[in-house]
Amino acid sequence: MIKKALAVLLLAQLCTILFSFLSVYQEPTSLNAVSSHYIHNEPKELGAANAVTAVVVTYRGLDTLGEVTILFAASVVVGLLMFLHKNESAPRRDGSELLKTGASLLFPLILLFGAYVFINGHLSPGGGFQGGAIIASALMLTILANPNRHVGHGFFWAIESISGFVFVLLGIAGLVLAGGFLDSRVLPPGTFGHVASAGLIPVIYIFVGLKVGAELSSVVLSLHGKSEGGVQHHD
Amino acid sequence: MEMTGAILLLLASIVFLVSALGLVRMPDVYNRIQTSTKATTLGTILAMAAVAFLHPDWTPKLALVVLFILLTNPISSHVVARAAYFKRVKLSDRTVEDQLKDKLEG
Amino acid sequence: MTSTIAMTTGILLVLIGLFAILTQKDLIRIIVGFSIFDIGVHVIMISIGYISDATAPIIENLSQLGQSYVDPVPQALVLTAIVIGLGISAFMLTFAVFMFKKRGSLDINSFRDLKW
Amino acid sequence: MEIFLIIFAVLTVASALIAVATTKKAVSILAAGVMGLFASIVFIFLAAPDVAMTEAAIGSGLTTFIFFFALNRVKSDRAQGGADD
Repeated sequence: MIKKALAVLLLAQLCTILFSFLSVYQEPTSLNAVSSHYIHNEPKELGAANAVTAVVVTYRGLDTLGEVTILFAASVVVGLLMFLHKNESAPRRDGSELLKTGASLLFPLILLFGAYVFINGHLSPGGGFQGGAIIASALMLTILANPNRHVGHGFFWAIESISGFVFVLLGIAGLVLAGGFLDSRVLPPGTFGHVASAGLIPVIYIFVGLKVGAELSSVVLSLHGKSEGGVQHHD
Repeated sequence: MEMTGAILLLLASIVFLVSALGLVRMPDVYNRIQTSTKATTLGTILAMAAVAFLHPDWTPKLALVVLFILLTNPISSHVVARAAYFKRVKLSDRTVEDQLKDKLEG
Repeated sequence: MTSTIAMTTGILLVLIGLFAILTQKDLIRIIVGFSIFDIGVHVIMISIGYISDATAPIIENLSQLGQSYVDPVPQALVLTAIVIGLGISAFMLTFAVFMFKKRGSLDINSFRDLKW
Repeated sequence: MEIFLIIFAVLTVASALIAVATTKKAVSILAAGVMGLFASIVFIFLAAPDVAMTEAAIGSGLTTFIFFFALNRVKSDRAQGGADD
């Protein structure tokens, strides 16, 4: 009880501090120098319609590299810990016929939608992270429809390694052929607003999407438990 | 053109209202799933048609959205009802027939 | 005004999440509190980049460049932060399951290794 | 326009409160997922469609499922342990 009272006291103090910051906060009326540079020079320099994509892929490309590395480490540790403790739960109730048919019908459509989201990342909202999450949710639909089926990790690890390797290679290509690491001006910018434009940005984002999709899929598979190391069920 | 879109949007919101009313009025989970799924499917299709009238160049994407909803909405409601049945959520007192029970027992 | 409302929402979410982290006993509920805290921080960061009457940073054609846009940098940062948040949540949940298999309980009062 | 933002902000905070206050773990996880959806609508009001998409796909979709998978593992083990005793 005294713990709870202390927590409330602490939070009240934090609340006062935060709201006193809020009371003096004034909304800016114009962009600061960096953002203004990004917004106004990016369409001519790189040719991507979506400025957020340009920032994520090129201007702050190292951030993205670090981010996928963290995600990779998290998925490796999740897979390792789940492998150490083999799950021996009873076989779960199978999905109904309608769900199985619907899932196998929807699986390619959701994959196609995920690919659409990350190929169009430089033109409209969306990109590699969203597309990867959509691909992982397609996988989740199939494992929810067939909870007792064995799905191997190897395929996802292969896709993950290959796309991560290609991502770094593209970054080094930018270093050699253009201005710096992950610079997208290796290819010509093309017509503004077309799918094949913005230099290397769509190519890099496709590989980021594949990498994120494979990592999230392997996290989902490890936590679900019916993967390698678990009990093998014959259908 | 805009008038048609506005009327369709109004119809869609009426359908959504009826669906929400059914959610409150129906006696048990299964009937609630009925009202919510059927009415929201129709309501979403009407709303998409309204948007297609307001922005004619979005029509192909909206058609894809309608197709996707027609595929997913029945499946998801079926799965929710099945999960509720196997979790032994009670049927309403006025239910006259339980075919799944007959099938599982017989 | 819009950014003030959003920032208030974010601060309230941060406080609720911290309250859950500090007072809950169950590991899974502590992780739920963490994810609430996470979303609160994201809302605050996005609302710092908001400018009144500005549009989303998506340029439809090159003649529109004089228009005012919201700040794209916080949006890019939050984009990566959300994905990292998922990775960290999965990591913590794995540890929670691991602890449960070792000790047979999710209650933090039953973990006494560091107490003396 | 601001009234809609206020409505969604209140809904976000309310579902966060439900997630903290409820006694059932499943309700808590679901309320956190619903809070992610409402927060993604708040992001749309803040002119951030990219972040809204990510939040809706990852923050409320995948996170909820991962929590349920973990909860399921804990629960199935608890049921087994009870049978062994």
